[in-house]
Amino acid sequence: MIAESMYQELILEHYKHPQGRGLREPYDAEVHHVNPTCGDEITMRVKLGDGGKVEDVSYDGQGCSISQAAASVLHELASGSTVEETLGVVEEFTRLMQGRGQVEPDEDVLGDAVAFAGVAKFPARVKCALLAWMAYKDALVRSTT
Amino acid sequence: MIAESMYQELILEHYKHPQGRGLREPYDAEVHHVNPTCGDEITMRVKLGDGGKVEDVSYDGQGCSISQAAASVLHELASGSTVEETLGVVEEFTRLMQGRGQVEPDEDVLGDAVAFAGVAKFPARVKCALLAWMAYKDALVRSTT
Amino acid sequence: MTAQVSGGVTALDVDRIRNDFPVLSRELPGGRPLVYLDSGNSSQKPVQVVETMREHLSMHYSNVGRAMHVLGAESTEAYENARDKVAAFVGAPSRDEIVFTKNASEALNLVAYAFGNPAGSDERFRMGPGDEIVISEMEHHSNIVPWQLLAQRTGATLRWFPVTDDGRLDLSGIGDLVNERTKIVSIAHQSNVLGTVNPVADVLARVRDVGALLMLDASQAVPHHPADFAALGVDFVAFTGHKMLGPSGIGVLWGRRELLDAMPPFLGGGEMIEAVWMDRSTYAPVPHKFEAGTPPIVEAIGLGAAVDYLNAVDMRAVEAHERALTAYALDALREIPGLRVIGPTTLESRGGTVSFTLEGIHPHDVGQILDDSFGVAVRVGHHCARPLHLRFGIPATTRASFYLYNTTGEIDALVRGLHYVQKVFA
Amino acid sequence: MTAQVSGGVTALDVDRIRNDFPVLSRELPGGRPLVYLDSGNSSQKPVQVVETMREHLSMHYSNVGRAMHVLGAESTEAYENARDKVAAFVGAPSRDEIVFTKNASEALNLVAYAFGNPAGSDERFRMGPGDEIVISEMEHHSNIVPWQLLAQRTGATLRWFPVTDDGRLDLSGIGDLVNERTKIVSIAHQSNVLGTVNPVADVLARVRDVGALLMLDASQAVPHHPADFAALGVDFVAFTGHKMLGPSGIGVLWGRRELLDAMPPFLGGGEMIEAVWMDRSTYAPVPHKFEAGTPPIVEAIGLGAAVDYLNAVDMRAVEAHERALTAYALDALREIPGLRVIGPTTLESRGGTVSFTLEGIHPHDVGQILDDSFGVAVRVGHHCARPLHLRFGIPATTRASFYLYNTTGEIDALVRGLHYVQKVFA
Ligand SMILES: Cc1ncc(COP(=O)(O)O)c(C=O)c1O
Ligand SMILES: Cc1ncc(COP(=O)(O)O)c(C=O)c1O
Repeated sequence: MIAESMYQELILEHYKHPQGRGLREPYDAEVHHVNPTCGDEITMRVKLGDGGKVEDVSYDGQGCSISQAAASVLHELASGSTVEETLGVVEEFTRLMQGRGQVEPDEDVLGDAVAFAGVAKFPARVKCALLAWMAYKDALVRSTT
Repeated sequence: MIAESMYQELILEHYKHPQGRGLREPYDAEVHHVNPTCGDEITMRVKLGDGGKVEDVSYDGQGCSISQAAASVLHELASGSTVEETLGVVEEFTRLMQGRGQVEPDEDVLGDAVAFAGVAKFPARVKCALLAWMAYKDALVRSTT
Repeated sequence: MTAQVSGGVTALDVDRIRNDFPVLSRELPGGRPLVYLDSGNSSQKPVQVVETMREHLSMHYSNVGRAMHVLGAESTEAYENARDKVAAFVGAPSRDEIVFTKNASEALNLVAYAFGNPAGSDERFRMGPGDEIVISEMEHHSNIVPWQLLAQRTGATLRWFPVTDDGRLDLSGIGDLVNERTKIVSIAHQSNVLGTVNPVADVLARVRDVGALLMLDASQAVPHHPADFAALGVDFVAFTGHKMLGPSGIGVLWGRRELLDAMPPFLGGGEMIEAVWMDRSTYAPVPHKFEAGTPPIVEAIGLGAAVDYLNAVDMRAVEAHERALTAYALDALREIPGLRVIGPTTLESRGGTVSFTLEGIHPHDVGQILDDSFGVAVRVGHHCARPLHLRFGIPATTRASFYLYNTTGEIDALVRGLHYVQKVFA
Repeated sequence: MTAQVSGGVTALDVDRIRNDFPVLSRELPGGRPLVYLDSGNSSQKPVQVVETMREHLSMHYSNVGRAMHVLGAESTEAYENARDKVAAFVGAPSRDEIVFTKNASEALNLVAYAFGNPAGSDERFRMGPGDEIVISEMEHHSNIVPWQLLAQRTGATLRWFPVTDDGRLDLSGIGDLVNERTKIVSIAHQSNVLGTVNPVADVLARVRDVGALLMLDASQAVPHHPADFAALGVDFVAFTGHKMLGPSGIGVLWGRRELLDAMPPFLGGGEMIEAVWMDRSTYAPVPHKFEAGTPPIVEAIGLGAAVDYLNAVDMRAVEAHERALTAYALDALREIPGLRVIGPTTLESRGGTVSFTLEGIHPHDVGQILDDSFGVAVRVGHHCARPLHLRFGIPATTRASFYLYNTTGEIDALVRGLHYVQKVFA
């Protein structure tokens, strides 16, 4: 498999062994997002704690490995972090995905999520990678208002 | 001036010294044709005699040298000829003009009108060359019905 | 491959053909060879087409029709010759019935916009509440959305043929579906997902009974089979240059002259007029009436070169070659566990497009691993035919589509790739 | 020519530029050199554009957006990069406001079809009897006929600015002409016959007063002057690739995002959708909402290369060069007896397009003799602006139009040719 491959080991790992999958109680907000072009789906719950802490991100869904692995990576990055920190990551991830392969990813901010860099060249796949992340952003808004 | 030039001496001669120009009496039919794209105009009268003879073709008009010379050449070819003969010439001339430069003209049929062959490559000019000839055909129809 | 195939057609020489397509010998990043099985999406272009365009753009280019100088004459001649070539290629009764558009989608929209226009006067193109438009469940979005938009504009009703489980047009309800309220029926000649070739004559008979019009979306048919529009007997046909070795930016609408004459203009502008005043205009005869503005000049010329190329190969040989590849592929795919072909599994009335699902693996993943690991380019997703996928209860399929330059070796590569995909996701 | 011109812009090196356009060194039949003074009709293409297209078609081509393989990624990247380049070139606030069409005419029609669509819901695009559309008497047919057709479809009234004797937009009646019934005003930024550059700010002020929309037909402006759409402040701008060193088959609509979002779709089909069911669809965000079907992929990429070329030369240098040529031409033509310039005779607010009549000689004859005898390519006729010619009481004019590759020597050739024409017809 070539270097710039979309299918980094890490993505496959997360797809085959998703972290934190399953919907859990308690939660502050639940959202359901669908990608109408390819049918990928995700249900996501967010539980916030004191001091802007993200206590839990739980989810369930179906779709291609990219969309499902993205949810798993998100779970890892967000759980235990703060709302503010994760919003920064979401922003950087969105910038990377919408950069059409021309944006240099900031690895310090993205962590494992940098494995998705190869996706950015395929507009049709960008939505797969973003599905869970957009759902998360949406769920945050609903939790805090 | 190059060989395949549109401006054969003959066309210029006819333009500068139009044959049979001017509207004359008597006539069987008069028509007025306009080329809306370039504003060329022609008024044409036809007088038929016995045995399908064309006794006179008289005309007046304005426009570019091609449209005016075409009327003059037509006058020469048609006057004294028969309706049937001239319709054959009109048909061959139309075929040549609409052939986009790919039709070999039949010189025996066309006579002097073969000088217009170069026009066929310029769709925008084909209408100039055909104006008088279409008017003539129209006038014939009206004379005989 | 230079054997005789049936009917006196010489089989095409695929090695020689491949030499005309430099990209097919390209090495992809990582040293993978390219295995291009996505011609149903868009075909590659032979050097003959590319060089014709380059030469014209470099040395003979100018605007057409309106120009009266050497370059204008050369461009006009080349552009109009392309129209002659296309007309002859599809057996159009008249060259003036060939309207150049930017793609098949524009051609379909052009006809849809002819209906229900208050400025039009022909009864056949009047449309309002109570009138019906009929399409099918296997259509490409480009043969669905224009009719949805038309129905919205006019209040007419959109109806459709269902599709059977084995991917055929379900004609069982045609008597009710196509009736005296039907104004137009528009269906694919060949499905871009199933490969199904639809029974035009059967549909046409009913359409004529009720006095409606029949349009074919032949985007997937004209590139792959000999065409004879005059014999087909339908009213309109749309197809597109980029799927038949031509460049992007050029499509074709063919229509019966008498209908094209009766239709109101669609796009207004230069070249489509006869005379213009500030408050009104008269229009040029077809085909120019429907070609507003500077047309895709070099693109039409490129399409003409593509048609020359296909003629030289012989469309009967192209058809036979693809048929052989399809037989080979259907056989080979049958061996893969968990693979389900969506569409006809026999060669009867079907072309060289094979779509399938692999149990437990999303087509997006199939396609991307095939590309990543083996350079096998297939298309994955709903192929602009989402309703058809909904009909089969699946979000997406993987599609391999063949053309004159493909080989059985490439199908072997696909099969190897699919086995590998199953290993990765095991 | 490598002197400094005002404002710190380096003058362009016309000899070097001409080397990039092989056709300019072409020998026409009969040994004539080519003197191309018809760029207002369509420009020639530099090798950089032709080679970019050839390379893409040969080695990187595939359909865009939908494909998920190496070629699909390469084509999509190149196509979308072209959008970035065009957006930057015209100073568009957002790349998503750049819609690729097949030509300027399609862009103008796209906006015209947004009005009066019963399926649309935005008040600004509603249109019916009592509503008014305003254009001008100097418009190209492509900015007249779409609005005539719209008026016919909706019952709205079409009105227009008159033109003064010296070829300027007559704004004296603007208070009455543009009023609270006006929905849209659409005028040329620069006239393709007169060369006049219209006072956009003056018109815009009045358009804003009455709450209407302003569209510019910048087909003759974008190729010749630095552009800054954000600063211009209008609502829509149309322009076309083939007049700015790009290929045929590609045009551009720019529109304010918020308006593009509010408009109903125009052409329906693949790529412009979000989700499709048999009976309804949702649409992709702009710009894709307006790009149905396979777009002119290689043509957009070619236009991107054209924009790169123009940027490298510097549009300020292009503008200055044409200004110098126009000054030279206006002077030189003044010496020809019986020659009457139609349009401004000074450099104030005018571009490098000079139309004229020669007393007693029909423009068709002028153009053809210039071509036949000297290889001088000019355009003759009404230049798709018949109403403007009616306004001046003439059926046609001869038009010389200049671009970055033209020289004063070529204007000398034109003048020599005109003297000869007068001799032939003396
Ligand atoms: C002022 C103007 N508007 C519109 C057009 C139409 O452009 P296109 O032919 O590319 O549609 C032209 C050129 O022909 C033009 O000069
Ligand atoms: C069956 C069918 N119809 C219509 C189209 C649309 O063609 P285009 O994208 O050239 O408009 C396609 C291809 O995408 C197709 O496969």
